[in-house]
Amino acid sequence: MVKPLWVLAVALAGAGVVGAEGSGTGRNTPHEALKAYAAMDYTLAGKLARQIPDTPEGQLVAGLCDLYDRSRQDIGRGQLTLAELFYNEKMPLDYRLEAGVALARTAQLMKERRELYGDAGDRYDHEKIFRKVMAMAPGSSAARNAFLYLIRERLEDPAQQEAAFEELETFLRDFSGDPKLLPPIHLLAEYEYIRLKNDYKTAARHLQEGYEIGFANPSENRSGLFRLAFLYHKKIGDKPLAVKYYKEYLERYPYSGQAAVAQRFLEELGEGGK
Amino acid sequence: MSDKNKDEVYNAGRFQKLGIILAVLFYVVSVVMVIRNYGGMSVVFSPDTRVITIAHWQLEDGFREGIDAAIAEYEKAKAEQGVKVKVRQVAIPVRGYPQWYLTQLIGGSPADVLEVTGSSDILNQYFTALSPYIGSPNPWNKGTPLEKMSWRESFADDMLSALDTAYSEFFSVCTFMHTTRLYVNMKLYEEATGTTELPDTLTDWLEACRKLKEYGLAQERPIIPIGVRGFDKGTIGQLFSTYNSQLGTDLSDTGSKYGYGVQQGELFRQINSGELSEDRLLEPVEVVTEIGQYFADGFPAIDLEQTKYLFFAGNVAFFIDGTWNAYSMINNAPFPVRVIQIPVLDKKHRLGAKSFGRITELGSGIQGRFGIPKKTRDFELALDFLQFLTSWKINQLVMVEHCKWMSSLKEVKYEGVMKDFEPVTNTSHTAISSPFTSIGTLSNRLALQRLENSIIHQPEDPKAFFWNDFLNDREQIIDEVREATYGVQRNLWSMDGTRSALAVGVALSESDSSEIGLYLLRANINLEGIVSRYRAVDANIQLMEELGKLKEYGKNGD
Amino acid sequence: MAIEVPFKKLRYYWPAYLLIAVPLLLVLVFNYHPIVNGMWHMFYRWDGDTVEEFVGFQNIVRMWRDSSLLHSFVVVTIFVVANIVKMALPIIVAVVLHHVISDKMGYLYRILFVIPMIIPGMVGILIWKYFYEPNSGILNNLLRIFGFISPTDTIQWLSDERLVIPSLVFMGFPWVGAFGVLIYLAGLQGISEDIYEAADIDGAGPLTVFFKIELPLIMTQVRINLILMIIGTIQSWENIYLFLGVDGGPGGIATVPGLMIFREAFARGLFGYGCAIGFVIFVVTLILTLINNRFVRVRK
Amino acid sequence: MARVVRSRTVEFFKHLFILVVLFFAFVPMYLMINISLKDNMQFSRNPWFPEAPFHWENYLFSWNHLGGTIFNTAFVAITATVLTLVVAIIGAFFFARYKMPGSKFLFGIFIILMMYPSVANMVPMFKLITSLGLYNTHFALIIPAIAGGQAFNIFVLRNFIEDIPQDLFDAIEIDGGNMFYQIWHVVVPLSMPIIGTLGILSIIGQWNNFVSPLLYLRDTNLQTISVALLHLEGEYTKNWGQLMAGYTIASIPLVVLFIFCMKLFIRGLSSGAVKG
Repeated sequence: MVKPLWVLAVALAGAGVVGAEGSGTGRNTPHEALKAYAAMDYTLAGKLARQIPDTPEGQLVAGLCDLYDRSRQDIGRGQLTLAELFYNEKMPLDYRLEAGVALARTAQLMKERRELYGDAGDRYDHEKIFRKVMAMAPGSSAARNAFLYLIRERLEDPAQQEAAFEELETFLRDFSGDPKLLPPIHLLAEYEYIRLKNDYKTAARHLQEGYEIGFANPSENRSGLFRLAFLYHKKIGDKPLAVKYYKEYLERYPYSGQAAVAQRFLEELGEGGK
Repeated sequence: MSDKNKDEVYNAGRFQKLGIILAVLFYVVSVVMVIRNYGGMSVVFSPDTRVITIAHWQLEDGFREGIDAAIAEYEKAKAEQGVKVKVRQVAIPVRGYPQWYLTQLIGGSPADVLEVTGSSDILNQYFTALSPYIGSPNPWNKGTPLEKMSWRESFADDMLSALDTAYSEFFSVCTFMHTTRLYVNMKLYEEATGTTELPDTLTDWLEACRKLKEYGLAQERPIIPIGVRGFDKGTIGQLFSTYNSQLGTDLSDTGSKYGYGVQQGELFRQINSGELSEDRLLEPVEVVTEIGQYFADGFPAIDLEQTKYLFFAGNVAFFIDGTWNAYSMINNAPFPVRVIQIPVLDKKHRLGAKSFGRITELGSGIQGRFGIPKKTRDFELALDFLQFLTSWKINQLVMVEHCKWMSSLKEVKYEGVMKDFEPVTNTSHTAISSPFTSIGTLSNRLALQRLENSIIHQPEDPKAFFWNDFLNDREQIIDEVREATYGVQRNLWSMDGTRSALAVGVALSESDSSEIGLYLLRANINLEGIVSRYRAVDANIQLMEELGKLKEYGKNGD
Repeated sequence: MAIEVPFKKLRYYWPAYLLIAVPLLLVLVFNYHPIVNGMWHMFYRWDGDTVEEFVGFQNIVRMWRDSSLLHSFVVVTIFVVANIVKMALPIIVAVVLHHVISDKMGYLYRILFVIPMIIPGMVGILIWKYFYEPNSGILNNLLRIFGFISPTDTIQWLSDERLVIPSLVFMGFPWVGAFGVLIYLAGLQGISEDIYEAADIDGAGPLTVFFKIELPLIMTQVRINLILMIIGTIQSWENIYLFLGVDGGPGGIATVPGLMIFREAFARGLFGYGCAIGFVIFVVTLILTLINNRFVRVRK
Repeated sequence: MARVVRSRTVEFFKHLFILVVLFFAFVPMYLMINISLKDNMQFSRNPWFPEAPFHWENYLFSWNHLGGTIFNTAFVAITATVLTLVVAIIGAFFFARYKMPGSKFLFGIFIILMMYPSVANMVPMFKLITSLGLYNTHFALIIPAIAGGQAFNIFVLRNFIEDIPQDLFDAIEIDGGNMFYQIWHVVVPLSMPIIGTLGILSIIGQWNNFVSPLLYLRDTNLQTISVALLHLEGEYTKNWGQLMAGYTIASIPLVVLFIFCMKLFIRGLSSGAVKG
């Protein structure tokens, strides 16, 4: 979706071309391109990537900039570059995984906004790509991301809901990678069990497992602990566990605003003294 | 041309020439001054000095001096740490702030510490998410009562007011607090009611107002029992949320499906299914309408200046306003003034049977939100200064000493007149948000307009009047929720961009270096954020569905 | 009249185009770049910066469904009609000023008319707020003194839906637009002496002089002022915003299109929708100006 | 001047009518000066009539606050006005004097500009100004003001130049005078009253304009007077005395400027018209 030419002509007529393209292809431009992209400096990353089009890094960064740099977005071209990279076995594994996840995720998001993207999203079968990524590197964070995006969509579809819940459990059980990657999946599981099945017991279990591994976001950790106690108290009715977690909450966050509420609930449960 | 005319043209000539010379002289002087000013601008700081800017719209007297004092302290403290720092303060008038703020964020290089305003989309797109930084204690709180608390817990409301509900993310921190109080004209109050004992419950307050009205008619004086600043509906909104929480704080248990905290869509679902009567949400409307009968006629068109004018003229008994200029109000009013809290909905009142009494004021009045734009060139210094500004000693220096406002932190003791402004904290009932006012800026504005109409027209059933009018506005409200949902979906796209940048960061750095740990941590935070976006999207979709199903007053749920 | 330059003569007259080159370039760069940007974004959900989602005619459909936009055009038409009526006063003042015999006083009056133009708008708004203030404002006090209303009674000029628009129309009534007076004066002074002497000989009374000679001859200036007034009134929203807040009075009754743009674009961040409303305002102004050009014929 | 002799009473009514209109015109000015001598308490009690203790310190405070900005504003306002009028006169002359192919279309371009509400131009314009490197300089105010003023000034000037009898131009052209010679010797003297009026309007516009200086000037020592005045307005507490004192100080230079220039424009006209 490039800006109509005559608008640019008018702007350039007045603006005057701002500084010629920076040149200089230093030895480690591929590394520079990746560093710029990691810092989300799309303009610099895009410029550097365009200088080294045939290297894997150049292809990856150019493709990703086309997708995510809103000021110069060209989704069609970006997905095409990433697809070539993904299906090319000779390319480094890390780059192929990232290209695959980005390609599949953007295709998935485009399918959800048909009124905006029409059927441009149907060009790639995102489920097949997600599955391929999970097969290529089972324990990696790319596989974990692919799985989360995939399972969320399958849970939304009533037909696949039951199967999706089973797949969710098996994935968590035999995940071969670093367990610290799993808390976000547990968080999703807790939410979906309540939303779709009102199954508070399983939801609490997932929240508990995620909490024990530890959520990365400190505020998620804190609200998660209070939620755990609240679910056991008001939704499941398991008094001892509710008391245990309310007390743990009061120990770890004595000064928090919700400490007073936890105290009130403890009194409700007949455990006034702390 | 007659002779008379000719010399007039001639001598006019000399007078004119003087005029032209004066104009040219004035122009030359101004050109010289301008060049000198340009010179002044180029006071370049030495290269190793790190420069950041703080910008806000608080032009009240005391605020700018307070910030200057804090800057001086900060520069001294950093110099001791061997870091040369310069902080510039930019104050923008409130009338021009929306345009200035948006243009700086979009087009230019915004200030490093900026007072935030505007929709959640703008906050999410242009401001750094602070949740990773609020878990650890504020380094500037060493040796103070807040030493052991995390930065988040050091705030009086646990940063609840700074939480952006649409993105469940913190984009700013609060720096000062106001509570809403009643300023009482003791001379008039005593004349009309014959006592100096001030009302603490709603029943007594309404009784006092009735007496004041009668006294006004008897004396043929335009007495206004309750003076409110109608112009920007702030005070009516404050009354509504106070009584909404006093009546509905228990809804946060029943109205929450996922965890402690009411969800708007869930409340409307319960109304549609009959589990909850819409009366529970509408009772505060009836309370505020009943209070509203004692407002001045035509109160919506009266702004703050005119309300104060009427108060000082001695015709207003209770003037409801925030505490931002309370200090000057009390000291130079021509009659004794006392300050009381908003009277509590008591059991004697017909709607008071189920009232939970006073609720904690911690959530409501905390404002002065400052955030750090993503485009800042020195995030580390900006964050450090923001923590300095919200540290126990410095925040009190700026707010309590200079502005006579309240600090947004915990463990702050107030004495003298300011004691009456202190928020209510000795209760475990937390404030909750009403679905009418907390869906978005548009629905809030429409709700307060409805409330105002209800006060003006005093319908015999305010609940039905408000609810049916709310149904007429439904289409606009659903439209606003849909726009917010598109915003969140757009956000999912850019969050995946963050995911990919972090993945490239991991691929880039050596396997066991410290960088990888940080990238994985941030990747997890991002993915946890994506899960909470799913919650926000589903909540919005449910809200739109349930809003669509609501029926006329009294016909829901059967 | 001006020199007709057909294509053949262009060889000789082409340097004339240089005259217009500078203003044209300035206008294209600094005015048309944003306007084109605005028109083009009419079809987008746009936040003023990078977020641009093509939504086609959604903004236009939303405008059609938005009853308050239609209402705001009705309100602004009332203001335009009221301003047309208010144009009479500056003309009368200019004519009277023109006929003041003593040159010295006439000249003094001209200066005195210019000076109030400098006072910032804020002061005027402050006055009118206190004029309409229900409890102790001037208007209600006058009505109380003359017994139209009882001492404790109040009329809410700015918060009663029925009274807001009439109050806004009446606002500024005694104030004469000094700019209008000066433009008409400049026009009147262009009438040469002998036309007046001829009228004197025919024994024409002051009214006939006015309607037969003066009014027709300053029609150019009247037409200019009419066009400027229409454009100004349709686009103005600052006074309503300062006077009644962003809601535009009780129930948004006095919302004018310009205020809606500010509300949608800056308060809610829907720039695309704001541009769509801006385009509709442009179309309405264009139509009114074309009508004005056809009906207010200038008989030379 | 029209020399229609009338009896004394009609003359009296004329003066009375003008004085009544002038009285209303001067109420805001009276109020401004009156409030500028009050503190907030006096203002709250009675804003209308002067009250005993006159607070001259308001002026001192406002002068310290606004002092330097007057010269910035004067520089911007006068430069912008002069350049706008020079460019506009040349442009209007083109439209009034020649009916070239495409004149109508070009004139349309300018007129349409006046009708288009400038909602969208704040952000794109900001980017344009920063990309041209004008940000935080006075030229960021002057150049857009020149461009912005063209449509209106050309529109008004064209009508006036069309009223000038053409033979004046033909006479000069025969003597070999080029276009600019014609403008300087015929258009400028004859349209002096309208040029004066447009000049006044343009200077007032720049003097009170607060949006573009607010957006484009970051350093306080470059700021113009309108933004400095805004700084006196707190959101909740306005010190009306200092604010009105600020307004009064801000309007003094304009009043002085007008007293002199006004005479210049009226005189310019009468000599020109009689000669014609």
